[in-house]
Amino acid sequence: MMEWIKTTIVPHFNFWIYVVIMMLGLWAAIGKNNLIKKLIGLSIFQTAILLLYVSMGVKEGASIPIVDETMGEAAVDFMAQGGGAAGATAFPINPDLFANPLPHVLMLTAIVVGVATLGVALALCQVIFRDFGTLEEPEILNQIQTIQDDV
Amino acid sequence: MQKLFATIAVIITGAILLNAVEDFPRFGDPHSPPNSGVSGGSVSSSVHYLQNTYLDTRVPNVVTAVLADYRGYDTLFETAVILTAGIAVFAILRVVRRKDEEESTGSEEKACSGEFSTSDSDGEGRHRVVVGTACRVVVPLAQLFGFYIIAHGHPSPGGGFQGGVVLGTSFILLALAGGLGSALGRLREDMYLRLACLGVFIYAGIGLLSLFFRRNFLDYGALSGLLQTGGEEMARSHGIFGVELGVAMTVTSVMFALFANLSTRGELKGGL
Amino acid sequence: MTFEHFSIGVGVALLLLMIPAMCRIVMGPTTMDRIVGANMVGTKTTVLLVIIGVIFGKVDMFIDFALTYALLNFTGAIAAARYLRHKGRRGIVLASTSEESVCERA
Amino acid sequence: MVISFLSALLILAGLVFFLGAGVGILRFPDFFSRMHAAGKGDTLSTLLIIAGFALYQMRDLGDSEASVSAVLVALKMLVIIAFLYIASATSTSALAEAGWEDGNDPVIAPKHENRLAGPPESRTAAADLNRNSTHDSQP
Repeated sequence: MMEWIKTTIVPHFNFWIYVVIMMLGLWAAIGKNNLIKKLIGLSIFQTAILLLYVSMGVKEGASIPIVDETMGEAAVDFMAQGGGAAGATAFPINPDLFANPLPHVLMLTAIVVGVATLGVALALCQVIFRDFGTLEEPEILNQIQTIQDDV
Repeated sequence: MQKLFATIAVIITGAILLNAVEDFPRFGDPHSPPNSGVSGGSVSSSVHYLQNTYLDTRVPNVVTAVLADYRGYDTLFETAVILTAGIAVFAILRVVRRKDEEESTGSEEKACSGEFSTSDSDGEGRHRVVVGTACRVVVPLAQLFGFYIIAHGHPSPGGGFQGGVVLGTSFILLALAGGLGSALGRLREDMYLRLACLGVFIYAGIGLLSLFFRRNFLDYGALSGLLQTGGEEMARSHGIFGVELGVAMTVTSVMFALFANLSTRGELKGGL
Repeated sequence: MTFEHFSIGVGVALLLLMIPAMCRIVMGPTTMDRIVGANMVGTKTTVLLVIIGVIFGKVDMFIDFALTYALLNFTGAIAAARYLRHKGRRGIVLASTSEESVCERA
Repeated sequence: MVISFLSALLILAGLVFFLGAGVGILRFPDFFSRMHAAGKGDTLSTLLIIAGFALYQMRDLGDSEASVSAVLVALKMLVIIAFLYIASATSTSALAEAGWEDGNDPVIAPKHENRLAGPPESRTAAADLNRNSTHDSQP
């Protein structure tokens, strides 16, 4: 058992945590009746995905992906002296010192877009509450059924 | 019944996901495929970004450069999505009254306008004194800080999205402190709708400008002749800054629009 | 012992000391108790961001995160307070609810 | 060296105050006293810890190379301190007000019962809520 934990969970502990968080969100999105609680579940799900992406870009011993000015100037000098012909792999900036910037970029936009879409969802919930007087899904379905029966 | 179904679905999905976890790279592995590319294949694009960003754009912050230059299309349409969300909330929630209805209740409206000072008589002003006084100090500092974040997207973590959120938060704080009317007095509704559209317009306009110089859409290097920068790298740097300004405008106004519409059910009166 | 090790120790101590606030969030009898606990955790996160900056050796950049986080935390606390004030049950609130009804009629 | 020691002392003092706030938020009987512990202890400990780190940034002020950026970083930390000094107190005030209007009642022990161990049957419902703290305060 301990061996299994050591070989299976410990190297991938972050993914285990994200799967647990993601499933919590999924459970809330399926199992709850209140629309706002469903939205909270979707938000938790989204947060798990953001964490998953960002953790993919983590490198041991690396810092935030901002190239120091001095290092950048050295790179420019290097390229000016004909280093560029050797190709990008001969470049003096060591990529192991900086975290992977790509997941940061993707998640930066995803967070803001997530907030905007959450705002739209909340607006829809407010309109539903104004029209039906409730946010519980079965009651809304009941009311819709009654209206349809009347027609 | 529903909860049972949810539990079964969650357990099955979780088991499938956990089964796949073993194939993922170790946490913090510097040579995992997303970080350095597959072995034997081409080098990962992130390594390319890290090594070439300063040469191409003279921007030390790789995230800003990738966001606004290498992946400029992506960010342009993300900004468009945010604008669309703002318009959608406006279309869903906003209640527009006719003018004669407004006039018939014009006398009562004054009580709801919520000026910064203690104008209303029913104890509401007394409640806002502490928060209002503190926010009178905090809000200008927050706005200054928001502009700082936008302007310092190049050498430090920051940029349009983050600065826009901080600026939008400052307007939300104004609305919380002195009533929504106080914030709407500073940033009127027609103004923030225009500002949101202007942000996307600036972004797409900078892209179109480079089309006029017979280059690709959003290729800011084409602007070097126009900006007199004496090199395409600095032109890209300035182009990134202009784009960030557009993003910040859109994000600021959409954040405030979301708060104003959601907190008042589209009435834009009263509220929190 | 260098100052970096000391900073890591302080960060771990802060994380451990956040547990009482987390307990208050979980078991707080009223909503306001939970919000107070969340506010406390948020304030400590500001400090934790500064500590992470010291550990990474890039304090000048992490300070911006810390300040932004403090601002958002403050706004969240004020928004929660103002939102729950309207759901209140005390007499003072009657004035503001009457004002709300005036606004709804308007 | 002295400055490092001083900043470590400030940080440890902040941790002690934060421990007090944590104990307070767990153990106090009603919302307002918990608010009191959270508001005061939290603010002071945050200020002390950040002041300690700001002091640590100034440790090699003599070097002309590093001093400008170090002073700038320390000034930024002072900005955080000033902001938290205003914001924490304000949010505490707003939350306490909202808690009062939300219907939280302060737990008030009846007269002569606070320190003196009165007969248990004379306790009111308010004192029963106070059970956690009364057994602390009894001599």
